Amino acid sequence: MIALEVASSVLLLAGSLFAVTGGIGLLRFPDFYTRTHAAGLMDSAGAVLILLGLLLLAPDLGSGVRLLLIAAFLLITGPTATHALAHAARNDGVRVWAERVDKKR
Amino acid sequence: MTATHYTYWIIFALMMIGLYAVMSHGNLVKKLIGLNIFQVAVFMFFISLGRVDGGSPPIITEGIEVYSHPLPHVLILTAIVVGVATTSVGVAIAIRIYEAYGTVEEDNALARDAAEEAAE
Amino acid sequence: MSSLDLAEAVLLGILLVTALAITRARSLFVAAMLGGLFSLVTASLFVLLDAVDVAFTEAAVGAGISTVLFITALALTNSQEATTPRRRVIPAGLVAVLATAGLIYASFDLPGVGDPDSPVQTHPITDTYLRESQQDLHVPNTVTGVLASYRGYDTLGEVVVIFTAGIGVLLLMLGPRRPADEARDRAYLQAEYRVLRVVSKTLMPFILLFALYVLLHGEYGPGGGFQAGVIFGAGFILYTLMFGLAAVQRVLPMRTLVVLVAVGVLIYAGVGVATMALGGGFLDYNEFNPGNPSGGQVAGILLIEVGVGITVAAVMVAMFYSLIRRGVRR
Amino acid sequence: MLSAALVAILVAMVLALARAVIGRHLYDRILAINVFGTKTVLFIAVVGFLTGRPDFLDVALVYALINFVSTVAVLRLSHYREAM
Repeated sequence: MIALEVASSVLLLAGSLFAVTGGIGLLRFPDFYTRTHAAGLMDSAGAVLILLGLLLLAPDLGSGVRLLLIAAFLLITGPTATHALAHAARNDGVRVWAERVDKKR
Repeated sequence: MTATHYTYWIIFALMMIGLYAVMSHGNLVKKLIGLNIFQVAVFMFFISLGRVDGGSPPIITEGIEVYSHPLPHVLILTAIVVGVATTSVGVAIAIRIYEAYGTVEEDNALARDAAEEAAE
Repeated sequence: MSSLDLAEAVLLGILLVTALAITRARSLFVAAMLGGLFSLVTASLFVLLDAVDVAFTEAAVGAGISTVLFITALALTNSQEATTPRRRVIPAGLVAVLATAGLIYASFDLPGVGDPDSPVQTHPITDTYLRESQQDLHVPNTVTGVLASYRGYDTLGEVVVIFTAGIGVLLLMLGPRRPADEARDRAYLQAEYRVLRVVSKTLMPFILLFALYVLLHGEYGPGGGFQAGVIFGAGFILYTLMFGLAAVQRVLPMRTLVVLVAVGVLIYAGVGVATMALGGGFLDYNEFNPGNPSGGQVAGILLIEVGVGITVAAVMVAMFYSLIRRGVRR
Repeated sequence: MLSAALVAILVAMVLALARAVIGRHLYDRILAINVFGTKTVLFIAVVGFLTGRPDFLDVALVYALINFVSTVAVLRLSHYREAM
């Protein structure tokens, strides 16, 4: 039992770390595409680690299955949404940070 | 007990921010968005009235004795869906106004009405 | 201060910031999107306030359907707001500040949030809904029990309001339509949204399955007809966005939707008439199974929830269709 | 440990909100709101465990679903004029 709790704590902490660093990245990164990277990390890695941490604490089958469903759903939709956003932004002419730097020179 | 009142205060502030948006903005869609904020704040006020310390969601389970009051939940649950239905009527009217006047700004539409009346 | 109290304070702070940002945003597109965020936060607050059913509905309606409605409206009108003249800002701001002060002053007469001795908690009806309902109805989710049985008349009224609003939107949006060019639309969508299309198509059956689960599970957990209807609607909205109006109309044409809008209300009212025909009062579900009243109650609640779900889903999808196919006439 | 995760999620929410309000570009805002939605999903799940009633994970599932639908809708409808 204690082993389970320790494992879940480790997963939760790792997920929390991803969530916070991803948040900082989302705020501080210089352009849209790098921010997608931060957002993608916290959406998939952060979320799934926290959900797995919760899974180890799940008291019954029902909540375990639901947690797995949520994780699967997030794993499918998160990257899809990020991809679609980046694709649309590129088509719309949102420039990459490096390109802007080049222009200035 | 005053420590618990701050929830109400923030809810009231939210209501009034919504009201401010309705009163000060001339754009009809913005007014609808403001009305939505007002409406959601009222919902929160109702729900916070039904809450009880140490309570649990009102889904009866063995081993839990204290539940929050289900009646506000029922009223607000239906009100949310009714709210979106009425909002969409507002949205539809705003679209018709745009088609008729070429603008959703209240001032411009009224000015056009006045100009047409003067021309008659 | 427990972490849950902290969470409540932080969420309320986020709400204030978001609301202010919404009023300040000049781009209505941004305002509508922040409105969606506002709804997500309120829905989280509802969970903290022990109102899971309400949170369920607010998330589906506020963050989903309303945002979609506003953004569609902006696509059909203007997405930039004119600057607000000073003569409107000052009086409105003054009224808002004074009214907030007045309300805060009045709030000292209210019982504190969560006070177990407040009139709401000590009123005898609380006990009726929470304890006696378990003998009368055998429905663990008291919200569903009160919604569909104790306050069945009220809910019928609400469904009729939704029905009326749906019809109103359909009538307002009669008229010019966008010229349909299915082949061009399909080519555009295939080129632009290939990944999203595949994912949406894969998710679609699960969304509809989940909506059914929410509908049928409403007596035991958070859920019910209103929530299920909105999730159905959201599924079809997703499909319309990714595959075009022509494709989705082959599965669910507008004509069928208009019929379904009425069918839901008729099922609800029909249950009431049926109980009267069986010798009871309007919506007195005990008559369905006189030997076992709580069995009758469960059957009655399920039937009217199905009616509610059909009307809500049909109204949501019909409203979306009629907005999205609207021709722009200038 | 659940409390720590909750606090981390709240911090991430505040950071995402800041990005959504600052924006700069429309896509930044959509991205931030999408991230915010994912965080609310986690928030609900963690709160369920903290209050000892994890049987309400259905709510978190709805959030995940609606978050996706509204992100797609905003993305799609910002290009409404091109096709429908």
